[in-house]
Amino acid sequence: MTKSSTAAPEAKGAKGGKKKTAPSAPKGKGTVGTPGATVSKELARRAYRSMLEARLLEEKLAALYRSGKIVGGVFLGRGQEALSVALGVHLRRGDVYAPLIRDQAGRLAFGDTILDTLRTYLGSSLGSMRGRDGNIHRGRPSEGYHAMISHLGAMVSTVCGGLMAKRFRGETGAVGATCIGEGGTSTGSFHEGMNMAAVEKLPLVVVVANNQFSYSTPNDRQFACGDLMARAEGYGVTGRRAVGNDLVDCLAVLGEAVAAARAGKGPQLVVADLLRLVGHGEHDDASYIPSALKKSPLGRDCLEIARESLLEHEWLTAKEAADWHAAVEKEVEETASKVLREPAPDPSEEDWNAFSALGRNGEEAR
Amino acid sequence: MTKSSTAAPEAKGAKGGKKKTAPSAPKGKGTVGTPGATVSKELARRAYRSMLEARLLEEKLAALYRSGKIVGGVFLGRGQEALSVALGVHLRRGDVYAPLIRDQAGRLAFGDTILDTLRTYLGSSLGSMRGRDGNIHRGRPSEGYHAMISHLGAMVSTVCGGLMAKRFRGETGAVGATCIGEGGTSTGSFHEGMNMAAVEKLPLVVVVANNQFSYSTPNDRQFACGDLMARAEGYGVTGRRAVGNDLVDCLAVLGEAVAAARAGKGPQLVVADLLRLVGHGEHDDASYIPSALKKSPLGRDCLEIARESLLEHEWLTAKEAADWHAAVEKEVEETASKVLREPAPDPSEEDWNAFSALGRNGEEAR
Amino acid sequence: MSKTSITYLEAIRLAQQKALAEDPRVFIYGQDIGGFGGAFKATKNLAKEFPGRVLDAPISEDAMVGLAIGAAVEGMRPIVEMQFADFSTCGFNQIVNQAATLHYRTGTPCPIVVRLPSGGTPGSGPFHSQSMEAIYAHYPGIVVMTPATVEDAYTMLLEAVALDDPVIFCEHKFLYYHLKAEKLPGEALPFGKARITRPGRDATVVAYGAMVHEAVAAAEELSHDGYDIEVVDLRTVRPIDTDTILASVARTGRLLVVGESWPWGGVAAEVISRVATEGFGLLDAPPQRLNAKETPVPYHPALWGTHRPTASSVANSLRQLLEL
Amino acid sequence: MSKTSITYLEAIRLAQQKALAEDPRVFIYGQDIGGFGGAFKATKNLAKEFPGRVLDAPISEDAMVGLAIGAAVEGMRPIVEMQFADFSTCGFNQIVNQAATLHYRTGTPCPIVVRLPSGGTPGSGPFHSQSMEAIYAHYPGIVVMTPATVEDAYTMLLEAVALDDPVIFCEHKFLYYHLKAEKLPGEALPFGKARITRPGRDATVVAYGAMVHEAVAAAEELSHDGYDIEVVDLRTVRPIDTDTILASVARTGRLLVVGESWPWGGVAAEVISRVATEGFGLLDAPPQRLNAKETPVPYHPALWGTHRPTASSVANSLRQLLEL
Ligand SMILES: Cc1ncc(C[n+]2csc(CCOP(=O)(O)OP(=O)(O)O)c2C)c(N)n1
Ligand SMILES: Cc1ncc(C[n+]2csc(CCOP(=O)(O)OP(=O)(O)O)c2C)c(N)n1
Ligand SMILES: [Mg+2]
Ligand SMILES: [Mg+2]
Repeated sequence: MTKSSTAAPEAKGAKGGKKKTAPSAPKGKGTVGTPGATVSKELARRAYRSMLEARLLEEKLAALYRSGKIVGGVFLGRGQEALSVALGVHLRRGDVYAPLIRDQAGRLAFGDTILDTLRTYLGSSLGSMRGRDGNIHRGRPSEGYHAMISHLGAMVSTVCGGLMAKRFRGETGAVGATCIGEGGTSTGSFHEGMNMAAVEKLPLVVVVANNQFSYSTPNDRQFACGDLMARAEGYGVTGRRAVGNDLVDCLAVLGEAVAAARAGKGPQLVVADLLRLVGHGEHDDASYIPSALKKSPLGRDCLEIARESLLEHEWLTAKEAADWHAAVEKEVEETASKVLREPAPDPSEEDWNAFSALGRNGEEAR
Repeated sequence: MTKSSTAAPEAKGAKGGKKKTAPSAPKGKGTVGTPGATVSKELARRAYRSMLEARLLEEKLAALYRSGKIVGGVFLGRGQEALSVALGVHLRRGDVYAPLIRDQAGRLAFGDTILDTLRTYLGSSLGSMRGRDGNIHRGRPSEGYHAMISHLGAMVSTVCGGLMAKRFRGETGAVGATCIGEGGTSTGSFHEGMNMAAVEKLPLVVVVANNQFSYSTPNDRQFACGDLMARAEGYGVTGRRAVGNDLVDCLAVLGEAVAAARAGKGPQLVVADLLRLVGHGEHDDASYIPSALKKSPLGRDCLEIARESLLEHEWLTAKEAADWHAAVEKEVEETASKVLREPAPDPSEEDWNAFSALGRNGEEAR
Repeated sequence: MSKTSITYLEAIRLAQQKALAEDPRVFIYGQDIGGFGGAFKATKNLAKEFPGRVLDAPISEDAMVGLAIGAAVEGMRPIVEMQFADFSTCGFNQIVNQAATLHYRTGTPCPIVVRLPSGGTPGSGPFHSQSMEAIYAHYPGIVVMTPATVEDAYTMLLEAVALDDPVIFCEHKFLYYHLKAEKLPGEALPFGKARITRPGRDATVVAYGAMVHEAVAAAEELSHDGYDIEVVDLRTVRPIDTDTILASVARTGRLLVVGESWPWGGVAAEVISRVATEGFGLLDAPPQRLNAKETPVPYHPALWGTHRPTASSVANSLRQLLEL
Repeated sequence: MSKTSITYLEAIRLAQQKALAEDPRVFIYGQDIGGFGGAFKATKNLAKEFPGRVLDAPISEDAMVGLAIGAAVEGMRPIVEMQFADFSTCGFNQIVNQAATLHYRTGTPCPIVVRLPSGGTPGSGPFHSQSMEAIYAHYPGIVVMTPATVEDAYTMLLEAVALDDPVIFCEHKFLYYHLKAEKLPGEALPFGKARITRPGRDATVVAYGAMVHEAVAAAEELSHDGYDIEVVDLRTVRPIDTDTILASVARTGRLLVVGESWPWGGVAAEVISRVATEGFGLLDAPPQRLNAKETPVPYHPALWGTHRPTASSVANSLRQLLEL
């Protein structure tokens, strides 16, 4: 990574200089990074591994969808793994994380598993969602891993709440984090949540994955400011820019953002341009994305860029890369076969009770 | 008005230079104004007259409230008449206007009357709201004068809709306008409406009356950006600043904003600092507003400043000012006595039907 | 089915096409409805056919409805497409507080149509399966339509556009592709009129939307046992055609109401409440209702199939009702 | 009344004070509730007494509820004050789609309380008078409380805070100042249990919130004609204590349900539907309901007084019911 792709200054509402869209060609060895943030070999390897897992797992999900094994929507993060993982890998136990649609990589880095992902998609009764909810709507909220609702923007304030709870208890050092697409920034919920986080000066990191389209809708029908970084100043939060398909840059920028939040510097808004290399969902061929855009630097596959970076930095050998690929592929395949044999939820065993306190049939006061 | 209080440049998301809070001492004669906007004697006189009407009418409303004649809330705009009227007076027939809580002056300038205001507050069956809704929730939507709902922020997108209708019909030259308090900018509705207006590049003028408090809540609990002008860039709209209690400045800045919108330059966000010189409603003594703030330039009464300006510009004589005062006072008193004798709505004559198309009892399909 | 048969979804598209063609006041606003033709393709090609009148909206349901209201005030006839009914919760305030109250408060009508792709399909889960008719029908001033047939999807959407009141148009996603008709109708039942979908004399099943088909299938099943079940399709759930329901109950003496949504305060509760208060003497047995189970709509198809009423659970309820 | 008597509003304040004092997990979040003590003073002095635990929120109902949910997930017991029930429409999505579904989906409970200053008062108009209990009660996973007495306002709010489920707490503004009690109760009825406010044998009136007092007044009026009317106060409208209602109808044979909100799918519809399906044989006459008229809540006191059920309209309905 060259110095010119350095993250935005930490000043509130920083303009972040000119847009960073072209992936930088990483150079040099050992630890690299922008001032205030370093990317270690260790971190980069962990991140790359999660990206690889996400990619291969999602390819399997797509195959399961095509073969009719997964019923319902399949929404993949292909092309967005670098940005997603860079957030997840910087979080730790005790943090609050609400990933969104395209965050398979971040989820795995945060501690979700290939097993539970498959269980949730396939509706296994052994999964964390027990067939009650599926696909991207999964999590373990009591472990700081929120299960998103579909309504975009809603998770911003929810994460704020988790952080408020920690503040009330006098716990320090935790951060909260969530992602959103550029389309999701048009929701009232996003706005209210960002503003609230800023008022409370919460240690919140919000990553905007600007993949140029919200479903089929291009950015010129979604917002008019040209650059969503301009929103940071209006909320009174720190804005930073990352190169969305460059893992090393994402790791550096997210590292800074998470560190700043942890250090009590208030909410951090990270904006990154990228492209999803897949349809909105697996039912969608994304024919509305112009091929010129796909061929532009934005369309370069972040997984390839990451592998090249790691090889160049000598943080990973070609042999390791191949071994990892094979190992992950094997794990995904084996896990899928296992989960496909697991029991579906049995309607007659369900308690059909939405209440927590009121027990089975407890809704009726007796 | 001095040149130094010149409105913000028209560039998108203009920062508008340093905050303009101290009312400028108007100087000179004839037409004054910032480049691109002029304030004529005629306009200033009309505006002042509406301010005076609003002030005296609202004093009467407060008295009627205290004597128990008005039941329900009374929310006054004292101290905010200059900003409010400056918007109303620049609008014309065919424009779309959705005033908010503190816009008595703007309403009168736009064409609302003392008579209908009193009828609405007193619930007269002859008023435009026929006792069905009251106080600030009045309007004549079919005449471009929207009747606000209480939910803050909701009117921004509604006005957008009116402007879209005109665009669909190929009508040009009309603008839409609404006001909001700084507290109302925290709503999701405000955000969605502003963003939508920007995407559609609508001729919308939104005035933020930053009176430092939303009910009792001070700005540091409402937003963190320090200056709401910073939001303009994030929406991709033009930002302008006005001195909230200086009529001549408000007229100049709103004149520019309305003209720019009419000329197709897209949404205009005007931010003005001021103070309400009265409680949130007449039930509230506003004891939470520090007296130092009340005594600061922000606390100077816009009506007095306006009168001084007009006298200094020789746009109004002291005799005229006194005559106007007496005439308006008389009109308000006489209208109130008249309306107090008007019939209340008769429940037995109501059709108790919320539907437009379905007629009395029409809800039941027969 | 012939190759040229028209699906429920296509009927909705064609109704919009006709509305756009015949009335310059009509425009459509919603996410991804322009060039893309909508998440379900209910507006396919319409943006091309009617340039500038089928517009992509940002992800801003509140403002989408607000915009429609403002345009309606100025004389337009907007149709808003929610991507899923479930997301209309984000436009809820504008619908119930601005659209529903506008005419009563100001005398200005608010002719907007909000299309809600509604109801469950397998694997769609808690946030892409909801039926929200009861929520909107609670509010005076809102018309709520729930077409169950291809023909009704077509004629009722045109009716909705023509109506001077805000209409929540609950089109059922489960019927989008399954349901087909040979041609579009020239005529329609009057606004707000229920239909006797299947005449019978032993019991009345009142249903709407996708549940009409479950009810008809259940009636068929019971016909093998010699029972003759009448099925009433409400078509609109606000207003409710109480007269047709009462006349049916007068004939059969027994009533089962089926709703895909939750029981508390749903359409079934409202219908039973009306029949109990206005037609008590017509009932030979306690009226019954069958609704979704009392949880969010589950993701797994096996759970979903149990959560919602089906032909077989309707048939069970009917058998019980016939023995009461 | 003694000078030291406690109002319904003060009971709500005292319950919050007790909750804050006894449970460090409790905090309160809402507009103007800190130093100012709230639009109705329901949190007066609490910010001073419990520093940092009674916080002013921005005008962001959606985010207010979202914050409460996130805090609840992390083990807190948030109370959210809506400035008026009517503004909860702006937090609707978080309440019905996130709070209501959280436990079912994830197994994590969502113990939040959302306080809704509800119901009509003269001159408050369409947007400061609403009763939204039926809207929230439709959704499985949400408890809806509607206290009608000072004692219940106190004990039920404490109960709400203790409960592991999201609670919509509909406190009635009309009762805030009018209703007084000498002291706070040590004991409370069990959760979800209805109360026989006034025993009787000729007819049952089921009511809740402010309508309980109109029903009692109507019963008094009818006692002069020799009728003995039983009044049942639901206390919570979700769950509904169907057993107590059925037992009452078993005694009286006649049922009138009164709701301040609109009829379509309201509490009255739900109660009548339950009694008709489960207690049909107990009824000697068709059950009846009395609700608000079918328009937004009007501003003028004369219209408002006719829009809502009152002692005299309840008495009229009862007279009709007794003649059926
Ligand atoms: C409030 C709301 N409205 C509509 C939708 C339907 N929807 C799901 S994803 C999506 C597009 C999201 O675009 P963006 O935020 O840019 O994320 P991306 O899919 O590009 O990653 C839409 C409209 C939703 N989930 N929530
Ligand atoms: C969505 C919504 N929430 C709450 C309220 C209650 N409310 C009415 S006025 C007000 C304060 C408004 O403050 P601001 O926008 O700054 O306007 P100001 O009163 O200062 O003119 C509040 C909270 C409301 N009207 N709408
Ligand atoms: Mg996107
Ligand atoms: Mg203010």
